[in-house]
Amino acid sequence: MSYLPYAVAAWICLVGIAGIATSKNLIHLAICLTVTQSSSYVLLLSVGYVRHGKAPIFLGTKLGTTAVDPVVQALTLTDIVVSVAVIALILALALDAHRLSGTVDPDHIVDISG
Amino acid sequence: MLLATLVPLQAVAFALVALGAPVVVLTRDPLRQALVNGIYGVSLVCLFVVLEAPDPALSMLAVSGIGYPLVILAAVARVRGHERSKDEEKR
Amino acid sequence: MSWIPPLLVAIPLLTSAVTAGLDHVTPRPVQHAVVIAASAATTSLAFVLLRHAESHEVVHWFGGWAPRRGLALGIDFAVGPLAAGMCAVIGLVVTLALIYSLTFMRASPRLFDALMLVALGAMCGFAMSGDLFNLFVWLELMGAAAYALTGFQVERLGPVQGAVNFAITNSLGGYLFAIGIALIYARTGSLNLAQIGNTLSHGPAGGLVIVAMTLLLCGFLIKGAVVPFHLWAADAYAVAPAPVCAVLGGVMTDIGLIGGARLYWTVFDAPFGQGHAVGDVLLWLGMVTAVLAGTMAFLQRHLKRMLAYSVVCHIGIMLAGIGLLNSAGLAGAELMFLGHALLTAGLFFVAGILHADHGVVDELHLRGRGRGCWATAAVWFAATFGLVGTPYVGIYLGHGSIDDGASELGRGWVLPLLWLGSALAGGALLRAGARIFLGWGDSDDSLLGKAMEEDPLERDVQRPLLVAVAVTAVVLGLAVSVVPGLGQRAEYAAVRFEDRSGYAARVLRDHPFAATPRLPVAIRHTSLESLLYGASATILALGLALAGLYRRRLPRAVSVVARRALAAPIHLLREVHSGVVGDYVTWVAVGTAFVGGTFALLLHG
Amino acid sequence: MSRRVRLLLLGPALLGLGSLFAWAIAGLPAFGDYRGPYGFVLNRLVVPLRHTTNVVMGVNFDVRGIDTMGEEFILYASVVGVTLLLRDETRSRQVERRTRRFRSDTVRLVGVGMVGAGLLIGLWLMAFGYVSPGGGFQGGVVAAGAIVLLYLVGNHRDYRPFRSERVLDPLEAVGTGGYVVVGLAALVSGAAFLTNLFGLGTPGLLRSGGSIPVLNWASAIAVTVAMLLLFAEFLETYVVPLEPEDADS
Repeated sequence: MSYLPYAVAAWICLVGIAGIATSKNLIHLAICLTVTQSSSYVLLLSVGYVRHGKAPIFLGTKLGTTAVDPVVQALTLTDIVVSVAVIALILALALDAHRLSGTVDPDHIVDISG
Repeated sequence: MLLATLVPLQAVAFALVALGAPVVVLTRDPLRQALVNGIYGVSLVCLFVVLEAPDPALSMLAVSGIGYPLVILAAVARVRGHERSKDEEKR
Repeated sequence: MSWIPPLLVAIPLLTSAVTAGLDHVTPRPVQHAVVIAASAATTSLAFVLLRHAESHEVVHWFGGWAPRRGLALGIDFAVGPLAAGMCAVIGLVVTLALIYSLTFMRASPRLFDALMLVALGAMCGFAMSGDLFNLFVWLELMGAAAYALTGFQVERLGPVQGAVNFAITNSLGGYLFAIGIALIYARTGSLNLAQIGNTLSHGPAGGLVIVAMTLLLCGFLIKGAVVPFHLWAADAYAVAPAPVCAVLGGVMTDIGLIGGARLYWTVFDAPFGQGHAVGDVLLWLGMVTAVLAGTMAFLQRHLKRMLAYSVVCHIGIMLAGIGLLNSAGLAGAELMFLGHALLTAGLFFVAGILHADHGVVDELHLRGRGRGCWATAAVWFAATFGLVGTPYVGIYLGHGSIDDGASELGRGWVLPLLWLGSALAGGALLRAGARIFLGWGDSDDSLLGKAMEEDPLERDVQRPLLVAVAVTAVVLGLAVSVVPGLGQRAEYAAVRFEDRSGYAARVLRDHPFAATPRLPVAIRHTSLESLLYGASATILALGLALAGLYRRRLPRAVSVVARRALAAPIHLLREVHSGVVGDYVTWVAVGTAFVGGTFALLLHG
Repeated sequence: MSRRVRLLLLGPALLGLGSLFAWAIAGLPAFGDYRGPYGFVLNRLVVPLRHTTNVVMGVNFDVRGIDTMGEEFILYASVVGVTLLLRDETRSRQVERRTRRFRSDTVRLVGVGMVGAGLLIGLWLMAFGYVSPGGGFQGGVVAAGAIVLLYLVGNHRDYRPFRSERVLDPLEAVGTGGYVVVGLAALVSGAAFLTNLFGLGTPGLLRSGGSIPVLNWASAIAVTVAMLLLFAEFLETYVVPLEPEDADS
């Protein structure tokens, strides 16, 4: 039995969270966020993989050939679009933070607390 | 056996991705990180291909080759630009 | 009537796209009219849907992909009375906020309306969806709209900080949720909630399901701002413009909780419904949230930040109601949601009026400056009493129902803590009201921390309109406890919501609906216990407010002891709410690990 | 909270999360042993029922079409949000910085060639997405990237129509709104929202899949325009000082 692929996904997720939590630059942080999100693609696609399965595109292959799960691929596509949307928003916020406070260090853009 | 059912190619792709993630996170300079992130993106693309997922692979390729770099580089450039113009003002 | 559910999403989204597209050619008044009309139409359709959902399960399979032999293929919106009621309230609050912003946000960029409509459509979709991944899509959509709405007043750092913290913690929550989806999909091979529940009802649950549940629930609890995931909420709601706060604080936070309840009752009741472990974890989280956020509310001087903590406090009470896992508890959470959404929106509207009048929303700076504004003062105090749970006003009925649920379960000890939380938050709001509108109390108080700078707002607002909107929201919110028949209908909705196998049969196999019982049209009675608790919470809130106002006149011995006992914990609390996103992300990790560990200990073996 | 305290909390938390993940993984079917059923049922149904040979796109634009509608709107909301967030930034930089650009003819020629190639690839991905790998999103990103390249290698005038909000905003509405309109059309005709109403055509050809191509094109337009707006917003009036000539000016 092989669990390596799932372990890779979990590893990426943890590494990403560690990166976000310790980041000193919002741009760096946004990229770490996409790394964290990439763990969900890896997990989804690994889950839907079938041994000796072909891609779920039946152009030139007969219907009924063993193919991998198409749903996880559709979900991954949506997930990737989400990641672009989120990174754009966070980078825009980072630029605003920089304009207003002269820094992109999330530890130093604190205006309110307590 | 951990690797018994993995086709060697898949094992390599998974290993590359697993190595790539910490490198991206540990690269603290955003400009270099953007580059490293691009390479990480390509390793994800390879992984998707060996997992028989051409559509997500294309999508990832488009995003990590065009989408991410353009916004990240623009953001980095603007932040640096601000800093530079501020320096000029000081002078 | 199954054509209504998709419209609740399609109307606001299409209108949003069209207004943004024609932005350069439409005159502003036309644009506003169209946007408000779309929002009002969505609200009215939601009310029509509510009528039908009472006697049917309104199921809409997108693309006509109905299940085949009990196997779900497409995505469904499955609407019972609870989901329809949620949509109606969401629509109402958004419509009120849009009317309010007609004059309040006059200088705002034009795309503001478009984003509000996106948020409306996303929230309606989230309330109705019966598909796990579809829930994620709506969650991300409402997030994307909300981050920008929070941070778009980009003249000051505060809004940017709030939006950054909001965006990063909530995105992370979304990703945890996505991992949970992948795990569940691996186990069950399905994304439809009803079908996942059916699959999980056979066979052992195991670690996979427990961890998946942890990730999915934590994803929603982050959106729902439950301790320790609540930290972003205070930063975000303190800085967003008042009408945005009304929508985010009034309905968007609560919706995360309802999502969690839906997940439990369609999916995880199947493997874990035998014991009460899941419910107990939620119950404890709820209690801690209520008391902690109540305390934090009392320590604020910035009105909107105070309101943000008050929102979190009530979220805790609602979560406790959900965690009781019985129909009375859930019905209580529903009724509280109704009252809380409208009253909180009303209070944010008043805060906005004060901001427009005086340029600040700081309690101490505003001391005595609200004298003579009787309408706003009345709205503020009425809404506050409604939120404390004074007998037969506002959230009282909901709180009473939660009380019944707790007693039914033999967990009567929950009640004092929950009432303490609402008394603390209410006491803070009363204190602020008395200081601002009556000029009572000292003009300085070191307990409340330092002032936050605020942008003065443009002054030429049409005040009557703002007041009218606030009055409408608060009157509707106060009435929740005395509308005849509402309590019984909420209870009926809860019973249907918690009937997992019935829901699955109706969704997947199109089973006919059992006849609806005839529901009485009378005010629901609450127990004597609730009446006493409600009354004492009101008295406690008044006492706390007075103590806060005249802290210096307390007997010396009392104040010294209080300072010794409380100074350290208060300092610690303030330290934790640091405003730094790295800390918040750490707390997300800690919280998720803690919740998961607790589930593992309680459910395994 | 100091960084040290944060790290002290983070370490055990990640350890806990890691053990949770490990516990979950132990319950997963081994890699390659997945047994469905959802995806495999769709693998058998989508081609005969919808005549789209690319099942992933069939899932995206038909079976789970409402997800993709949400996805288009996430991108749309992000674009609107970024426009709102950066409006001050751009307002304060109305004065366009003049920088020298690539003047060498060969560089420009290569650039123009790349622009053309990128556009062609993008269009190809869009057009054949539901037959072979590709689709509206991928094609849209590539096409938008190619157009931005035009901005980098060409001069501003070539690029101007592609960043004018007066042109792009209505197009974005056509894309995202068009998706909803296709869904509503089905609803009006009495079927469920987003029901596939058009003729299904022959599998493997461009005229296949009924409303799938329509939705595919709608999302292709939406994505291309959204990406252009995003890039424009980030690059707007501020010329990226990456050119070496600019460094010493």
